[in-house]
Amino acid sequence: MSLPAHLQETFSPEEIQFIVENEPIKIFPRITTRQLARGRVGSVSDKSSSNQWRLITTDANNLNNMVAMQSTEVTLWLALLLKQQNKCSIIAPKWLTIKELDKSIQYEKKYLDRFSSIPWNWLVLCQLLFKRASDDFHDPVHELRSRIQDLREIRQLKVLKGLKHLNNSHLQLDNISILEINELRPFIVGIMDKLREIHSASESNDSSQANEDIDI
Amino acid sequence: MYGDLANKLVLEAKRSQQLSNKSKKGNSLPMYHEELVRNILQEVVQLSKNTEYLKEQQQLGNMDSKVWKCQQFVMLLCMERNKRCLLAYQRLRSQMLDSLAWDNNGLDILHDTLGNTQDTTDLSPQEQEYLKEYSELITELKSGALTDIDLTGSLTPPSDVFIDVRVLKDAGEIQTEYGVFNLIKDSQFFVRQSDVERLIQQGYLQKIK
Amino acid sequence: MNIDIDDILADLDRDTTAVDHTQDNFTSDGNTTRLNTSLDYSISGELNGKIGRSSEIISPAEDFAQLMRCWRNERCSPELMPYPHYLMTRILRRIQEQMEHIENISMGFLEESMNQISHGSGNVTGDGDDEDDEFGMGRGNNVINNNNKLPLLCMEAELERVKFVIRSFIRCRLNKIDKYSLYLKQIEDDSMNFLPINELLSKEEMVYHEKHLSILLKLFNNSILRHMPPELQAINDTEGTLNMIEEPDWKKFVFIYIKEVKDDSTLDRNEFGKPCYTVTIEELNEIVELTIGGIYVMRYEIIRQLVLDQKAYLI
Amino acid sequence: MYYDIDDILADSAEIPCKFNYDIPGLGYLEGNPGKQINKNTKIQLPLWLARILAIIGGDSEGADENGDETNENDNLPFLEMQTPDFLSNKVINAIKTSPESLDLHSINSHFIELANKWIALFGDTDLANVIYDLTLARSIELNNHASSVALELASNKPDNSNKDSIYQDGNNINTPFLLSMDEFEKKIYKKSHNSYKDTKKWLFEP
Repeated sequence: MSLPAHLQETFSPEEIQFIVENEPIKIFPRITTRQLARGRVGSVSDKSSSNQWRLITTDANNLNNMVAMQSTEVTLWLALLLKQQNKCSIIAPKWLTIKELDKSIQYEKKYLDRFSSIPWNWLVLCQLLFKRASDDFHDPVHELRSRIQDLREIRQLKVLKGLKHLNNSHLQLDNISILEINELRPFIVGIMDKLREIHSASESNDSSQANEDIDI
Repeated sequence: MYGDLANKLVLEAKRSQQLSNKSKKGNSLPMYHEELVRNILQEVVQLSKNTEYLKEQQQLGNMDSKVWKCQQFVMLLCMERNKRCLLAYQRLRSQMLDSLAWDNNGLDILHDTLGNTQDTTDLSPQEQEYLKEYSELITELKSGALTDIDLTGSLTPPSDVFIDVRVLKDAGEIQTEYGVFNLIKDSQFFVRQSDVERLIQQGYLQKIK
Repeated sequence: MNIDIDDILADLDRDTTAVDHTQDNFTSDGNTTRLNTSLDYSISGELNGKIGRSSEIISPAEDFAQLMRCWRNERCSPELMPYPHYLMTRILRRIQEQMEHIENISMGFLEESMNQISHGSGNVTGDGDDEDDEFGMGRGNNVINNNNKLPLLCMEAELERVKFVIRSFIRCRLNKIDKYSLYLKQIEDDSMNFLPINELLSKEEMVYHEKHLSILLKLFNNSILRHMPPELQAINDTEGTLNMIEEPDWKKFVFIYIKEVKDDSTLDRNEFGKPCYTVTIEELNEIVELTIGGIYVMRYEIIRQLVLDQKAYLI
Repeated sequence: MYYDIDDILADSAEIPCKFNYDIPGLGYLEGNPGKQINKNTKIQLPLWLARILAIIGGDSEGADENGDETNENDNLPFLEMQTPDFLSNKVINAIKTSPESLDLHSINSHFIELANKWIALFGDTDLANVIYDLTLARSIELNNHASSVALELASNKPDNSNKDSIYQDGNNINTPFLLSMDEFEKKIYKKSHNSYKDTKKWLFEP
């Protein structure tokens, strides 16, 4: 098989990370890349272009116009790379503070039949930032971490309770995040497909038509 | 009973399926059950002969039509069952061969002893030919419009483009865009991961965290 | 139909592809109606309904976002999705140009470092103790080790990323091409299909499909079928006790996200006044409202058109 | 489905059948080669064979012309399938009483798939409801096991070579439920367990 079996079922967590890494995030650059020679952008000569960004998957404008300590927005993987090279600090998203997370936790506890509307990439994003930019948070990271863990557990419990509602028709799962979907996919799809098959088998009595299909 | 041998073959298929599921990296194929396959094919030939014989009897008017029809059906179904089992067995193995070919970058693994885990004698001659041709197909596909992509490259998203590596065994010089590297045992390099992916797979280099 | 897509694509602009000057090339063909429909499909599919505005410029960023969508849809859908011909041509060309660009830059650096070596500061085996190691990553001359090389590092990293997506995307497609090889063969012979096979597959994929099927059939023939009585030698029997041709499971459950599309006339309002698409699961006689921004687990066939129209994403 | 190994194996399940005619020469089906099978003989046949013989054999042309009784008898298929043991009342009742504690695997290793085939053959809505509830109820239990990933597994142990083995994961050793799963359930268990495990591993990666 040209695609390994485990990748035919769902994405790997690394692939989910890859997807999330293509989202924009705000940074404080520690370097200045903006060049004084204005008006020549787009027609830069080969020599000066060696220290210019020219990218093919995202707009390089922000990168080529960085000013130290002036916030700008770049793609997450670029932010992480710059961070690794000590060229920027990453501005944590607004929802990733103790205060906001506490609100989310309260919401999760209050409404047992729905998920709070934290971003679709929350679990992946905070994992990446904790790991690679932990010094950029204002709140103590271990406290943020424990709240994320709380959120994760409350939501997991909710999912677990919701599983008895699996059926052969459809489900609505608003605000479930990408990593949660991916983790649950093989189970949910596997069981729902089987429930559907069982139900439709009883609808279509195929013995009569099979009779006509056979001929020696 | 007709079909019993075929069942045995499918159980074999199930077993090799389970084995290869256990490891995420493609496993090697177990031995081709040549004798079992031959016996099943013989059974089909026998059934086919019986069918012909019955047809003659029927035409001579020696048989009740219902009896004839029933016997014909039973034999046809047995033959079809055997065919299905044989094909499913062969298809599963062909899929495993496909994985093998991809894991080996479309190289001719039958004649490439490097890091090769597949015992050639476990494959039937037809399978060997198939593997060779499929590997060639992959090689062909890799060139052309998709040359830049390296279709047999890693299916894990790139995390660190540049990495530190330690040389585990001497591998001579390699040429990259960043110059020539002389891979001497125990030396360390900071290199582009994609340049050395193969050497890591083959155990020449080790990634340092 | 002797239209070589590549010829037409060769005319397309490099980074700024104007969309609709390709249209004329197709309408001159005798097979106008069907071809136009399918072309409309692939263009609107690729460009998010921007057809008709010739001044529209597709940015590399948009293209990459589109490639990510294609990759994720392909991985999640039971069927083989139409190959995004135009998109892929543009992106492959950008990759090639970028590789040349990077090579030029690194050649420059290489020359620089060669000069340094000749001045006696070389450290080829690389023990990594450079004083001017601004990135904390220097290991000698074979490395990127100054500020100027930061863009290069990013560009290399980006290149690996985009190559990975395409690789994974194509490998996923090849897997489906193998899985449904006989079904695709059947489609090929059936002119009534919604997309002709040369639009569903890329040129390379068509070759792959044909060749792989032929060596697989050779294997089947040589080890099994030719030892069978002639009436049992078929590999594509759909009339017998069991259908031998595997079709995609159209009813397979998939996760979808309902996208926000402005001014879509097919949008309804649900009882709370929220915009939604109304779909019917016929087998169950159920009507379901798919609210904008919602996430659902649905049978693929029910939302297939929404996905093809880019009103819903498989996630 | 043609190439599906589990589907092929499910098809080999033996079904009790009763022949509606005397058929000479078919004695080999019950281990008496050369003999005939007598009308009303009960015999176990694999589903792949029985399924078809149970719907063909009727002499429809004859019936159209004269509708007398002999011809009506002639219209019966070659044989009738009877309820197999794995779907007996005893089993159905056990399913209804406590689906989670049932040893499905020992009843039949492809139980759910087979039941599904049976439902399709007879359009049996009642059975469909029973199997639907069974599958759903057991899936919850299955998920509980699949999602419990021991933390030690999340750490990258290099010697963890057979970590994908179904019964050897941490706290799952010898859990009776896991041993009672049929092949469909095993498949889902493996897939989902791997998914939970990979996710957890990623989350706790140092």
